[in-house]
Amino acid sequence: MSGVPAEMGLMLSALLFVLGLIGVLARRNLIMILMSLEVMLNATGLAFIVAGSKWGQADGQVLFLLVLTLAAAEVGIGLGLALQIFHRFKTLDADSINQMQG
Amino acid sequence: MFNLLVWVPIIPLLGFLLLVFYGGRLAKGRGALIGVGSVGISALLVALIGFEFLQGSMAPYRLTLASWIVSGELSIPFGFYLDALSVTMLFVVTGVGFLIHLYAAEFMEEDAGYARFFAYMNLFVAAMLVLVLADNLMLLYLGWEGVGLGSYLLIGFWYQNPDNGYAARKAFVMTRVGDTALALGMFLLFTELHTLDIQSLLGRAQSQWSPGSLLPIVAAALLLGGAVGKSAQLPLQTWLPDAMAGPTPVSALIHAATMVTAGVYLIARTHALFELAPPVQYTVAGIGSITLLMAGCSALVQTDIKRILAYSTISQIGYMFLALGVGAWSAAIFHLLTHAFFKALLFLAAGAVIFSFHHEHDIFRMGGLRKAMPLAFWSFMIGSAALTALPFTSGYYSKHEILLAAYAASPLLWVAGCLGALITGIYSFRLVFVVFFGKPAQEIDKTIGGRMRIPLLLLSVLALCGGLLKIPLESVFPALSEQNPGHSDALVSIITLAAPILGVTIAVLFYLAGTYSAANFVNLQWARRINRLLLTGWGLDATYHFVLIRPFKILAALNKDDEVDKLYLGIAGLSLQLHRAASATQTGRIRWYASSMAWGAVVVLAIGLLS
Amino acid sequence: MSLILFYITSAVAVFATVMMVTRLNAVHGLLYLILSLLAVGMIFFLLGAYFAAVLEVIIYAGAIMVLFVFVIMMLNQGHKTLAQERAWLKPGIWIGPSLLALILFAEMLVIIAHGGSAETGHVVSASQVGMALYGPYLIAVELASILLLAGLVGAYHLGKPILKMTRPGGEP
Amino acid sequence: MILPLLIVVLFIGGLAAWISEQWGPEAPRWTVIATLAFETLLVAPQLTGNGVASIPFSGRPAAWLAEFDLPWIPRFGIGFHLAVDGLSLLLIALTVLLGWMAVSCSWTEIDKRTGFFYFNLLACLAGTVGVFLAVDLFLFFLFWEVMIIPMYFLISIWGHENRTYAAIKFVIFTQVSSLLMLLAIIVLVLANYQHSGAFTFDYFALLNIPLPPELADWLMLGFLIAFTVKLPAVPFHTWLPDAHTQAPTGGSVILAGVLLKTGAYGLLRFVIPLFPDAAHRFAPIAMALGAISVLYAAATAFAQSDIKRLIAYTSISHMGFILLGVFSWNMLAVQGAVVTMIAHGLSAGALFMLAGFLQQRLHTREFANMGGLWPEIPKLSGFMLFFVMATLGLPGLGNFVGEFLVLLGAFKANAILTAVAALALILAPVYALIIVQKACHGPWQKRPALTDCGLRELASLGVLVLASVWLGLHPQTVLDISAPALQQAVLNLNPREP
Repeated sequence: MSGVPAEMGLMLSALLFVLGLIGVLARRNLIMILMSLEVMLNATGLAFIVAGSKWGQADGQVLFLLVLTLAAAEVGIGLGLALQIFHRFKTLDADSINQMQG
Repeated sequence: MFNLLVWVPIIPLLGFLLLVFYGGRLAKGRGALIGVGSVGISALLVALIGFEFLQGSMAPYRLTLASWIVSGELSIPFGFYLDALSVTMLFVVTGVGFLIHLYAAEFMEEDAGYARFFAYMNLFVAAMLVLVLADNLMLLYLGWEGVGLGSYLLIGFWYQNPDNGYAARKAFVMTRVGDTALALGMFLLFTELHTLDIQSLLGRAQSQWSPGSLLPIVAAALLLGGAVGKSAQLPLQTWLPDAMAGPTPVSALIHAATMVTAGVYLIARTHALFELAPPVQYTVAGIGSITLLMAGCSALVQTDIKRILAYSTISQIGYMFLALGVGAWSAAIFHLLTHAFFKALLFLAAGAVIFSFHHEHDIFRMGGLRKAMPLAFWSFMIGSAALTALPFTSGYYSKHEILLAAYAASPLLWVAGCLGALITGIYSFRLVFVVFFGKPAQEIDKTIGGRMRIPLLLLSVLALCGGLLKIPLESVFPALSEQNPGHSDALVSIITLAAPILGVTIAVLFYLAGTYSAANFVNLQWARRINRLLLTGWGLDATYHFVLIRPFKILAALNKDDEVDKLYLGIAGLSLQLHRAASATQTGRIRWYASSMAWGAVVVLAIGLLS
Repeated sequence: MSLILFYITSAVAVFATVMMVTRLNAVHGLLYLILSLLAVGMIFFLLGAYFAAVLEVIIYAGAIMVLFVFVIMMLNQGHKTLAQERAWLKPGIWIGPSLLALILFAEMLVIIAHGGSAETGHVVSASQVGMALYGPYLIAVELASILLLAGLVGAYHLGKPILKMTRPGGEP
Repeated sequence: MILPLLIVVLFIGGLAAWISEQWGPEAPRWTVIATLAFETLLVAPQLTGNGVASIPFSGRPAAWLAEFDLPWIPRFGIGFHLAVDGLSLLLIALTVLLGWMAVSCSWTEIDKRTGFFYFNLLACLAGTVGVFLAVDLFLFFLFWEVMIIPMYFLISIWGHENRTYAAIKFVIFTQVSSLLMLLAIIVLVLANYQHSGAFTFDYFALLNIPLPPELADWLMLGFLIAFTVKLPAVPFHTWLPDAHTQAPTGGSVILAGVLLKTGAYGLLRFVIPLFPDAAHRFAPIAMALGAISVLYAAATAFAQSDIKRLIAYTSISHMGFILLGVFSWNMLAVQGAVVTMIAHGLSAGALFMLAGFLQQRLHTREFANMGGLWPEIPKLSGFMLFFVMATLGLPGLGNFVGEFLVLLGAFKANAILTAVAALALILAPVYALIIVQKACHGPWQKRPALTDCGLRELASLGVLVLASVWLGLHPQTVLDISAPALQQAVLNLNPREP
């Protein structure tokens, strides 16, 4: 059926991943970092789907499901931490939370 | 009878041990009894053995007590070797040693360390006897170092004063320089000849080495190094004047009569080796003549009574070296013998003066003692006459023999010797005239007792008549070959005889009659400079200090904290820096970690792509 | 036809993501994120992964994003933070990471381009996925459930003290 | 059976001392006395030459007196294999003697945690005895480590003001070097495996295996560095002054007297027999290192102002003689090295004891605060004088015989280097007499009254004096006992002249 070239899908996945990475690295707001992280995870999921679609196998989607699970758990914990941090430090600046420096 | 030889060194050693372990608890008299008595018994034994030996065939006698070290081809016994040479030395060491011990029993009576003093003295005598009797170089070295130890302990006997300690260490270290050369000589001899037994060593050297070849020259030069150190000859003589920091009996025993002549004994003992090395033998003569002149000149200007005698000792040993160098072996030993008598006498007489003056050493603060201390005066007169070699004193016979032998070898050496004799005359009678004539400077409130008088009297007799003693050294040494002193020029003989008398005359003119005065020179710039130079022993001390001691001290002080450790501290510092750098990457910031991960990914992918 | 759709959807996804990353207001960013997720869901559909597309829409764009909304509301990210965000988004701050990301992207492109061309679009039905999930991937499913349980416990634990703290008159 | 007992007795005695601490501070001391007495009873008969252990056994050269072999990890060919020859017997005797000395000088000095102190002391001794006995390379390495760790505790718990630094430095130096040795051991075993197809760590099996010269050089260096760090030789010596200065007196005695000897023992037992060709190629460099150590340490010692530091540098200087002797490749020098090992154990041990006694009385190690001690404590000062004389190599005492034989032998091998090393004979009085001058002589200083040495101190120093004189006047005892062992270790294996 549709003839999307696999490399185009992978390139899109890479582009999204990199955009998410820029978000993680450049933003200082913890919420934005978490959101960018979602983008990155999503991009990974996309790569799995592309691969699964290429081979016509279910494994790609299975792995996407696992990524999804991971994302859900991560968001749950991450947002919980963000709330805690905000209450403790009264800020969401990721750089100001550096008490674990060596 | 000869078996008793064992006890000769052991009895003083026992005395030493007794005094060390019980000295603190003994009454003073008992301590002195042990100290003097042990040497006395030794002297008696030596007398018995010596007379038996001299009346016998005078064949060398060997006594092996036990083995010391046996390993492979090295085999060192505790073995004694008795021949005419060692008998002569035994007489000197125990005889003169006993008299000095007796003298010291009174001289040191007020000192707190009475027992300690005699312990050290006995140790010294024991070591000296081992040195003299040893039949192998290693045992000789044991005695050699042992006398060094005794000398160190006794120079620094009054340890409260750090200067004495310095003088003691200087003596030990400077003689150790020579000892190291001696040790290297032993190593060389053993490596080449595979034995350290003196007699077989000399035998093998004569059979295996040709005269003038390199090995005997090196070996003899190294032995000479040892002798030069112990006998305070150029260039290692500077410790002896400082060694006068010890009590006067010590100076008499160690630094005049016995230890300092050990170098002469060593060369005489190994004369066969030196005969194989003519250049070294010339060097011996050269060193002797230069030293005798240098030390004589220094003695001219000293003001410390003991330092004058010390320089005079150096100068007289220079004569012995001169004799050794020209092959007049028995003359050297003869002079050693007579020198032991008259120099011990001079020191003891000087000790009596010092004793009465409560440890005053400056001769210009004395004067006019002729009446107050007649015994000391006559002892000094006799001693100085013998030292100057005025006719018919003991020193005359020995020194005359040396000078004639020197003339036969080289007129230049003879000139140096005669000049030395002239200087000797000047400085010895300068000392006599300044101390004993003139106006009395101080009242004497302390007189010497019997234990000091007897040695003075006996030594005076020996110094006067010792020249008549005939020591049968022909059995040990080869006769002087082409040089027969009997046939030398009459003119030479007369000049040799006249030189000391001229010296005495000069001393009379300057210091007794007052015709001339040394004070005239005081204002002259050049005279003051020369005076300074001579006073400091030709500036050798300053040179050594500048060239060796100071650089060593500075280098050692620079390296006190051990520069090598800096290397390891550097490694430690570097790892600490690396640790800091690594720990600085631990910023605690999430974004930093994330970007590090990204960098990691970039690098890993790049490696994957590029490979 | 589907190729054109793919490009359009891709463009939407990229555009939405860029907008999301650059938004100052978290709520705006969130809306763009939802858009991005929906676009990716569309791509899943195009690739024949219908089940995944549905899940993407329901779970990602639905459930997870709702969580974000709640949290943002709770944290009350108001106008005050806007100025702060603007200050934080100076070029000096984002140029470095962007360059780094670009390098990474370039590397990935090179790798992908080396992979060779292949068509996609094989339809994988939900039943196939289910068979795989409860067949060979059973343990992975169990692990995922444990992960979710852990996430649940963790979120609960992390949320608890806040409730305590926010209780009126309660001990901090 | 007596061989493992030698180690086990010490170790169990140490444990007993530790446990007995709960019955009061005196209990550990008496436990240690009992242990050492038992150990002495075990060792003393061996020295007479017809002891119970001299059971001849087949398959080994005659130099070996007794052997004990028990499989341990057979899969890798590791056995609990002990054997004793003259050399190790002498060193074990020295270890026991200095063990007594260490206990004696710790008697009043150590008053906190005595049980643990004596446990560490005895554990260290047990490790040392193990090192001297082990003829399995794995076992040897094990004991090598066992020896180090208790010493670390001795320094770091009961040491002086800067103890942590010194203890860590000690451990790092010894551990890094023993890591090199471990690597060398493993590679050697693997090389043997490739060659013979069997894993074995056994010393006798590893002797005489053919090694490529390149490999042999590297393995030899691995062992050599481990042993020269322990010895120590310049430039690996800098841990020693710190460790000695900071260690408690008992620790210093053991460190100087025994631990340093393990380095020398290792050179004689392993480096030369295992890698004769490589060691022979390396001999000139090793001799040069020895000569440099002798002079460098002598010059550095002279500048020290801390009495224990000065003595530590004199130790390095003496150890240089051992290095020189071992690599001179002839019997005289090697025998001299062995005599030096024992003589230095006695003299340096005694000097450290004296420094400890002075520190107990004066609470200082600085020369600046000493001086004029002779009238106050004549006996201690006399002992000081005696051992200083022993240190500077006075003939008639042990050190002289050792140094003299070393130099005599080394002269054959390399006359120039020997002449250079002989300069230390001049430097020795320079640094040694400073001790007497600055501590005992000089003007009297105002200070609280001091007590001269008591019976315990007198007895222990007296024993060392006697031993030192015996060694100086009758070194034949030592020479005879060690000769067969050295003959086989050095000469029969390598009948080559340099």
